[in-house]
Amino acid sequence: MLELHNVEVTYSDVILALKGVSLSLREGQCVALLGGNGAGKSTILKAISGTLKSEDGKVSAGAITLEGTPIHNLEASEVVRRGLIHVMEGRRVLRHMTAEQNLIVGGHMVPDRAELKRRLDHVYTLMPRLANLKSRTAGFMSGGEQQLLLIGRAMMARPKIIAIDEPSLGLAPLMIHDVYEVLSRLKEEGTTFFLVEQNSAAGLGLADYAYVLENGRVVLDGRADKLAQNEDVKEFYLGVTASGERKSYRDVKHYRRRKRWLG
Amino acid sequence: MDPSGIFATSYRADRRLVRTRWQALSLILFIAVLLAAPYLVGPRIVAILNIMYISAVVAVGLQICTGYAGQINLGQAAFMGVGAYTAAILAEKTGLSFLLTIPIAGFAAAVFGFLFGLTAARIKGFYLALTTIAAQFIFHFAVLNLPSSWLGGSNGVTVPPATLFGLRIVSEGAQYYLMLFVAAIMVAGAFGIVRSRFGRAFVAVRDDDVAAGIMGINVAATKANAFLIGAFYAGVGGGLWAYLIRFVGVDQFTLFNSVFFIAMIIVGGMGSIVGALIGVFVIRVIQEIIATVGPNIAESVTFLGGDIVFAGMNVILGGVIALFMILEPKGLMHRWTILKSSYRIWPFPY
Amino acid sequence: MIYVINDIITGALIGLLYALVAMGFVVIYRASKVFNFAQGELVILGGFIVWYTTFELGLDLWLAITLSLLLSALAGYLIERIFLTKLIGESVFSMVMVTVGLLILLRGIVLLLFGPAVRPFPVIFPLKPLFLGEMLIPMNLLIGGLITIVAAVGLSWFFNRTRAGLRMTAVAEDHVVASSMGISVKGSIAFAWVLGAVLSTVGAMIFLSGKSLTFLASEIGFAALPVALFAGLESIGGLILAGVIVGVAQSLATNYLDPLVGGALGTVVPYLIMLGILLVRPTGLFGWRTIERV
Amino acid sequence: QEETRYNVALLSDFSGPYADIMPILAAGREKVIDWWNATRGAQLGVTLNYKNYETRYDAAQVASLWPGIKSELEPIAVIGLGGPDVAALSERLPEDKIPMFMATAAYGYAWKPDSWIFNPRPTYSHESAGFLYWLRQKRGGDGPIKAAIMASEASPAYVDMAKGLEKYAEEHPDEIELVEVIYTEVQPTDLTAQMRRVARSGADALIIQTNTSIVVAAKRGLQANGADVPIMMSSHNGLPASGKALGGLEQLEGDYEAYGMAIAADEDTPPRQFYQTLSDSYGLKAPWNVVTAMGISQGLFAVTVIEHAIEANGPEGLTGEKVREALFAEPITTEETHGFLPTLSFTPEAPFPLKGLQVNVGSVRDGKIVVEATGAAIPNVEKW
Amino acid sequence: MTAARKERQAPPLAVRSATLRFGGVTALDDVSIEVREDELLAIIGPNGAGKTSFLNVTAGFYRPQQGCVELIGQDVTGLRVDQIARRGLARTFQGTHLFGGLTVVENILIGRHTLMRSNVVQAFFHYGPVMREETEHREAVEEIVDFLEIEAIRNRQVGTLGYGLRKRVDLGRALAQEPSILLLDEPMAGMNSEEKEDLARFILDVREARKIPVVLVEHDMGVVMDLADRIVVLDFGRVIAEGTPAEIQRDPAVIKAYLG
Ligand SMILES: Nc1ncnc2c1ncn2[C@@H]1O[C@H](COP(=O)(O)OP(=O)(O)OP(=O)(O)O)[C@@H](O)[C@H]1O
Ligand SMILES: Nc1ncnc2c1ncn2[C@@H]1O[C@H](COP(=O)(O)OP(=O)(O)OP(=O)(O)O)[C@@H](O)[C@H]1O
Ligand SMILES: CC(C)C[C@H](N)C(=O)O
Ligand SMILES: [Mg+2]
Ligand SMILES: [Mg+2]
Repeated sequence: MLELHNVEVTYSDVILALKGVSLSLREGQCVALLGGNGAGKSTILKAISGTLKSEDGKVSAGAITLEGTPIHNLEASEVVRRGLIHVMEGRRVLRHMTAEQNLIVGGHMVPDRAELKRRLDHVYTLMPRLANLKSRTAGFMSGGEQQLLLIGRAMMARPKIIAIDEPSLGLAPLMIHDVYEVLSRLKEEGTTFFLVEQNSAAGLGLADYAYVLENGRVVLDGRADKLAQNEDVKEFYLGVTASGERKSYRDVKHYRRRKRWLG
Repeated sequence: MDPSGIFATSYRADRRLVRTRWQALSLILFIAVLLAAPYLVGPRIVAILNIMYISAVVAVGLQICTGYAGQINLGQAAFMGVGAYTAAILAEKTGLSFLLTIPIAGFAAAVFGFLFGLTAARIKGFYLALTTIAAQFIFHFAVLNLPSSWLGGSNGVTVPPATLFGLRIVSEGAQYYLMLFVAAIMVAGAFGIVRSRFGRAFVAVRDDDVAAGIMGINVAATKANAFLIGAFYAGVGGGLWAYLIRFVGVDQFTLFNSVFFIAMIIVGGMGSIVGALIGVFVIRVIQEIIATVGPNIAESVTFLGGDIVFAGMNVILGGVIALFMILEPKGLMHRWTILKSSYRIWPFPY
Repeated sequence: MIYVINDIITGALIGLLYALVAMGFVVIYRASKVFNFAQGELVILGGFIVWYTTFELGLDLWLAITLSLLLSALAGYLIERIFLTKLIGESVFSMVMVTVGLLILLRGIVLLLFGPAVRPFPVIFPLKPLFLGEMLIPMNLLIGGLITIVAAVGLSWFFNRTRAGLRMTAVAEDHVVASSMGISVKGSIAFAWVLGAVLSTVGAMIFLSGKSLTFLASEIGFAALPVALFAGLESIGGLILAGVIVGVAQSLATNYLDPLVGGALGTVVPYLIMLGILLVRPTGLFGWRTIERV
Repeated sequence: QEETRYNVALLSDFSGPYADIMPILAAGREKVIDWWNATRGAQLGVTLNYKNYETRYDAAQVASLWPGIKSELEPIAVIGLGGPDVAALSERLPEDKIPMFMATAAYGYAWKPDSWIFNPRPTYSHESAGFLYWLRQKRGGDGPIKAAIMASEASPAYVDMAKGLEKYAEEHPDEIELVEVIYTEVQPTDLTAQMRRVARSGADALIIQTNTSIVVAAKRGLQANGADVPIMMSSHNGLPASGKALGGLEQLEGDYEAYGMAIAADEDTPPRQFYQTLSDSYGLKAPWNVVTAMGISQGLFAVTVIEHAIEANGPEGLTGEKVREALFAEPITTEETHGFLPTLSFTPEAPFPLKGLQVNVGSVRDGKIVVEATGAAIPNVEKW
Repeated sequence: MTAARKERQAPPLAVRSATLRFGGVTALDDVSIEVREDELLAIIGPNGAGKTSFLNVTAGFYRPQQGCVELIGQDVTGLRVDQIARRGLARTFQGTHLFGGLTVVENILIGRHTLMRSNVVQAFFHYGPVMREETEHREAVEEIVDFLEIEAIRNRQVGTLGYGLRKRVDLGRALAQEPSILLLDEPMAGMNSEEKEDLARFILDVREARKIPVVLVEHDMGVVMDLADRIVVLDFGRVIAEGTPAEIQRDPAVIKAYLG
C-alpha cells in the first residue's frame, strides 16, 4: 500500500541524504529498516510523513505513493489524515501537557467521547506503566517513559500504518519486550508497520520483510527471517559471530574489520 | 567553504577569514573603494554611507547579542541613546576628545545593557525579548525626568564637533573617515569575538543553555555579557551618531528604531556578522531609494498626490522586509552560504 | 477617599481594556506560538474598518459593527494566508520575525487605504458615564470590561476544555509534532489570527468609542504588552487579574504620583511592574513554566 | 530682463506622524512660492525653484538627505517642518551657512542665540502665556487665572510646552496659577479621572498644544464630568481639526485656539483674501483652515525674507548668508505677510522675534470659528 | 601530609544519602553511591528508576533535598552546574544536547571553553596569543576527532547529523573537557551492534588512556555486563542491588525488576 520509487532527498538544497531509494510495504505487513548511523533511515520516514520541510529538506526526485496516490508533496497533517502516523525520533512529546492530554491529542480525530475513552483504556491496559503516569507533565517524564508515551499516542489515532523510528530507544529490556508485545498485538489487529530499529533482534522478530540501508541507498533486502540468517547482518546488526555466539564487548580489537556494502 | 581543491594545511590557516588569493584581492579592493569613496561619489552618497556605518556598528552589536547569543533585544535603540547622550554630555561639559568619549559612550551603554542582561539569568525567550522593551521606556523616562542639568531633559544636548589635532570634523568627507575608521575597528572586533571562545559560548547558550552550563559555561554571565557587548556596540554607534548629528534628543532613539535594527539583522541573516552588514545595506538602501524616488514620482505622477506616493513607499518598505522574511526566513547570508556550498560541490552532487 | 476608589475602579476597567488587547497577543500565541509584534497595528486596522463602515459607508451602527467584525476576521485570515502560511514548517522564530515586517507594512497599508488624517470614531457605547453616588464610571470601559471578562472566560474554557482548544495547544507546543499527529497547523494559525483580529477590533471599539483615530493608536499594543507578560503568554484567564493589577497601579501612579514627579510615571509603571513580576516568576503569573530536562 | 534662479528646499513628512496635515501644509507653502514667482519675482527678475524632500519626520533621514540637498540644490533657504529637522540641522546649517524657516511655534530647547533656524512664532509657552494673559484681562479682576495644561512625554517638544508655562507661572504667581500639569499618552485611553481633577481644581482654561487625539479625549473626559472648562488649542491641533475628530465643530463651542498667526476664521480678513487669490489663480487645493494658513504663512515668511535680501543685494549672487542678514536687517511687516503674521523683528539673540510678540485667539461661536482677539500682547516670558 | 593522603583516599565521586523529590514523585530515595578510582561503574534500572536523576544530582543540575555530593572529597552540593563542570566532571546526555548551530569541531571546542584563558578584549583584537590559544586547542580537538573517527563530518553543522553521530560528538565534547570523572547517559542508544562495539572500544580506551572513572547508564545488558567493573541497580529511586556483573545477573530482585 506504500511505495517509494527512486526517492531522492536533499537537505538545504545541497546535502543529498537519500540517493534513489525504492521500497514497498504491503497491507498488514511489518517492514523493518536497518542501517548504520546516518544511513538515512529517519530521512525515509520523514519523507513519507511530510515532516521533511521543517528541516529544510525536500523530496527532490522520485515518488512516494500511499494506496496509489502520491503523498510526497502533501503536508504532514494531510498524510496523517490518510492513515499514516509517524512516530518521530527524539522523544518529541508535548512537553507542557500531561501524559493523558498527550494521548487525547493523539486521538483528536476520534469523533465521539466514548470511543476516545475506550482507546485511552486500551492504551492503559496495554501499557500499565502509562496509566500510573497519567497526570505527569510529559516534559518531566524520564526518557523511557516518554518513549512509551509516544507509542501510546500513535496508537490513539488507530492509523492504518504506523511508521515508527526506533521504538526500543532507551527502553529497559523488560520494557522492550512489553512494547514489542504491544506492537505485535496491533499487527495482529491489522496495523501495518514501517519500523526503523537498531535493536535488530527485536525488530527482525516482528518484521516480515527488511531492508538494509547504507549511505542513502538500499544495499540489501529480503524476508526478515532470511535476513536474520545473513552472515553480515548477524555480525553487524545482531552482534553475533559466525559461530553463533555473542562476543564480548571487552574483546573488541582495536582495529577491526568493517563491512561496507558496495553501493 | 573553499572551492574543491583548496585545503588548509594548518589549523591556523583553517580558521583564517581570508583564505584564497582571490578573497584577499577582493577584500583589498573593497577597502580601497571604501577609502576612496568620498572622492568617487557625491556628498549625498557619502552621507548615506555615514549613516550606514553607524547603523552597521549598532546592528553588528545586535547581531552578537541576538543572532549569536540568541537574546532577542528590542532595546538596542535605547542602548544607542545612552551612548549618544554619554558622548554628547562628555564632549559638551568636559571637552574630551572623541577618541575618549566614543569608547566611554560604549562603556556607559554596556553598563546599561549589562543591567538588562542580568535579568536574562532568570527571564528567557519571548519574555526576555519583551522585557527589553522596558529599556526603551525607562531610557525615555529617565532622560526626560532626571534633572535637566544632567541629561538636558526635553532640551536635548548640543554636541561640539569632533576635533583631531585641532581640525574640526564637520564636513561629510571628514566625518566619513571617522565613521569608517570606528566602524571598521568595531566590525573587525566583532569577527574576532565571534570566532573566539566567547562567540562559541554565545552560540552554545543560544542553542542549548542547559548543555552549555554543563560544559562549564556560566550561562547567566554569558547572557549578561552578550547584552554587555551588544550594548557596547550600540553605545559606540550612539557616540558616532552624536558627532554626526551634533544634537541628541530622546526622540532619536525610539522603539521603532529598535524594530528596524531587528529587521536589519533578520533580512541579512541571523548569526552572521556579514549578514548584519548586508541587512544594514539592504534596508538603508531601500529607505534611501524611497526617500529619493518618492518625490520624483510625486512630481511626475501628480494626480496621485504626494501623500499616496509616500504612504505607498512605506508599504513597499514594510512589504520588502516582510517579503524577505517569507522568501528567505534565514536571511540573505543563508542563501549565499547555500550558493557557495553548491558551487563547491558542483558538478558532483555527491 | 471616594475619588481614590473611583480612580481604582476606572483604573481596573482600563486594565481590562489592556487585557482585551493583550488577549489578541495571547490568543495568537496560545494557538500558534507566534508572538505578534503587529498587534497594535491590528487594533488600528480594526479601528479604521469601523470608521470606514460607519462614516464612509454610513451604515447603521449595528450593521456596521457586524460588518466590521466580519471584515476584520477576513483581514486576519488574509494576513495569515499571505504572510504565515508559507512559513509553516520553518522555525517559529521566522514567523515571529515576519510579524515585525508586518508591523511596518500594516502601518503603510493603513496610511495608504485610510489616509493619515485624524478620523472621528463613532460613539459605540453611550458617552454618558454611569453615576454611582459621587463616582462616575465611563460607559465604554464598563461595558468593555464586561466584554473582556466574558471573552476571557469563554476563551479559556475553549482552550482548556475543548478538543479543538487542545489541538491548538499542541500546535503552540510544537508545530512539527502537531502536524505529525494530523493537526492542521495552518488551520490553527488561521483561526488564531482571525480571532486575534476580531478581538483587536472589539478592543478598538471600546478604546476609541467617541474619540478619534490615527495610526498612533497602535501604541495601545505596547501599553497592553505588560499585561500579557504579567499574566503569562499562555494564560487567557490570567489576563483579567493582570489587567486589573496593572490598570489600577497605572491609574494610581498617573493620578497621584505624576503630579509629584512632574512626569509621566504612569506610562512606565506597567513596565516596572512587569519587570518585577518576571524577575520573581519568569513566565508570568500563569504562563507555562519553562521545562528543562536533560 | 534676464531672470536669476535660486533654489529652496522643502522638508516634508508625508509618511510619518504628520502625514495627516502634510498635503495641505505643503500645498500652502508651494503655492506661495508660485505666487511670488509670478508677481514679486517677475518684477525683481528672480525665480525660486523648490523641491520637496521626504524626511519621514526622522532625524536620521534628514541627516542623510541633507548633504545631497546641499550639493544638488545649493539652496539659499530651507523650509523646514518640525523637530527632527531642527535636531538634525541645527548644528549643520551654521557650517553650511543656509538659513531654515519654520512654520510652527518655537521650542524652548532651540532658544539659543546666533541661530540659523527661525520661527515666525515664539514658543508654544509664549503663546499659551499670551492667551492666558488675554483671558485674564477679559475676565477682569486681580487674582491669577487658573490654568491646567496637558502634556505628553511622547515627544520632548510636548514636555517643553509644559515646562515653559510652568516656569512662567512660577515666576508670575499673581498672573497664572497652574493648577494641574497632566501627562498622558498621545492616544489616551481615558481621561475621565484626570478631567475630574481639572474640573475640581477650578481651572479657567485647559491648555492642550500637543495633538488632536488628546484634545478629543480630554473633551470627552470633561463632558463625562459635566464640566465646562474651555480648552485652548494650538495651530497643529486647532479647532477645525479637533472639531472634525469629535464629529462636529459644535462640540467645541466656547473653546479656543491661540497662536501667533492669523486665525483661519470664516470672516473675510486679509489672510482669507490672500488665500482666495491663491485658490483662484494659483490652483491651491486646500481648505481654509489653520494648517493651510500655517503653510501659507511659512511660505510668505520665507519669500519675504528672500525678497528683502534681493532688494538689499540685487538679484545676483544671493547666498544663504545674505538671506539671513536680510532677516535681521529689516522687520517683516504684517502687510508683507498679508496679515498672516504680525510684524516680525528678528535679532541674532533668538530664533524668533523677542519683541512685539502677539497672539491671536479664535473661538467657536454658534458652530462657527470666529476671531476672538487679534494682536493680544504676549507677556515677557523668560527663558527656561 | 595527612590532608594530601586523605585527598588521595577520597573517592572521585561520592553521593551520600541523596533524596530528590519532584512534587509527589520521589526520583531518588536515600541513594548512596561511591565511585572508586579508575573503575567503570554501571547504573541500571527500569525506566523512570532515577538513573538520569542521579546523574543530574551529581552534575548539579538538580539539588537534592537531602544528602550531599562529594567530588574528590569536596562537598559540591548546591554549586552551579558550570562550577561543578570546572571541577572536572563531564557528562553526556540521554537525549542529545548539542549546539545545533555549530560545526562538529566547534562543538567539541566548547568542551574546552573552560580550559581557555583569553578575555573579551583580546578576543576583540584577536592578535597573537588568542590565535595561538585557538590553534593549540584546535589540535587537542582534532585528536578527539581522530579518536572518535568523525573526521569526515568535522565541519558539518551538528544540527544536520543523524542521532547516532550526534551521540559520538556528544562524547567527544565531554572528553574535550579533560574531565576527572565522566558520566555517560545511555551512550549506546540508537546504535547498531557494530557501532556499539566502536563506542565500547572508545570508552575502554578513554579509561585506559586517561585513567579516569566512568559512570555508565545503559539499558543494553550486553554492553553493561561486558564493560562494567561494578553495577548498581536502581528501582523506584532506591538502590536495590550492587555488585559485580556476575552477581547482578544472578540477583533475583534485579531479574524481577529489570532483566526479566
Ligand atoms: N536536517 C538535516 N539537514 C541536513 N542534513 C541532514 C538533516 N537531517 C539528516 N541529515 C543527513 O542525512 C543523512 C541521513 O540522516 P538520517 O537522520 O536519516 O539518518 P539515520 O539513518 O536515521 O541515522 P541514525 O541512526 O543516526 O538516526 C545524514 O548524513 C544526515 O547527516
Ligand atoms: N524535573 C522533573 N520533574 C518531575 N518529575 C521528574 C523530573 N525529572 C524526573 N522526574 C521523574 O523522576 C523519575 C525518574 O526519572 P529519571 O529520568 O531519573 O529516570 P531514568 O532512570 O533515567 O529512566 P529512563 O531509563 O527511562 O531514562 C521519573 O518517573 C520521572 O518522571
Ligand atoms: C506641526 C508640526 C509639524 C510641528 C511639530 N509640533 C513639531 O515641530 O515637531
Ligand atoms: Mg534516525
Ligand atoms: Mg534516563
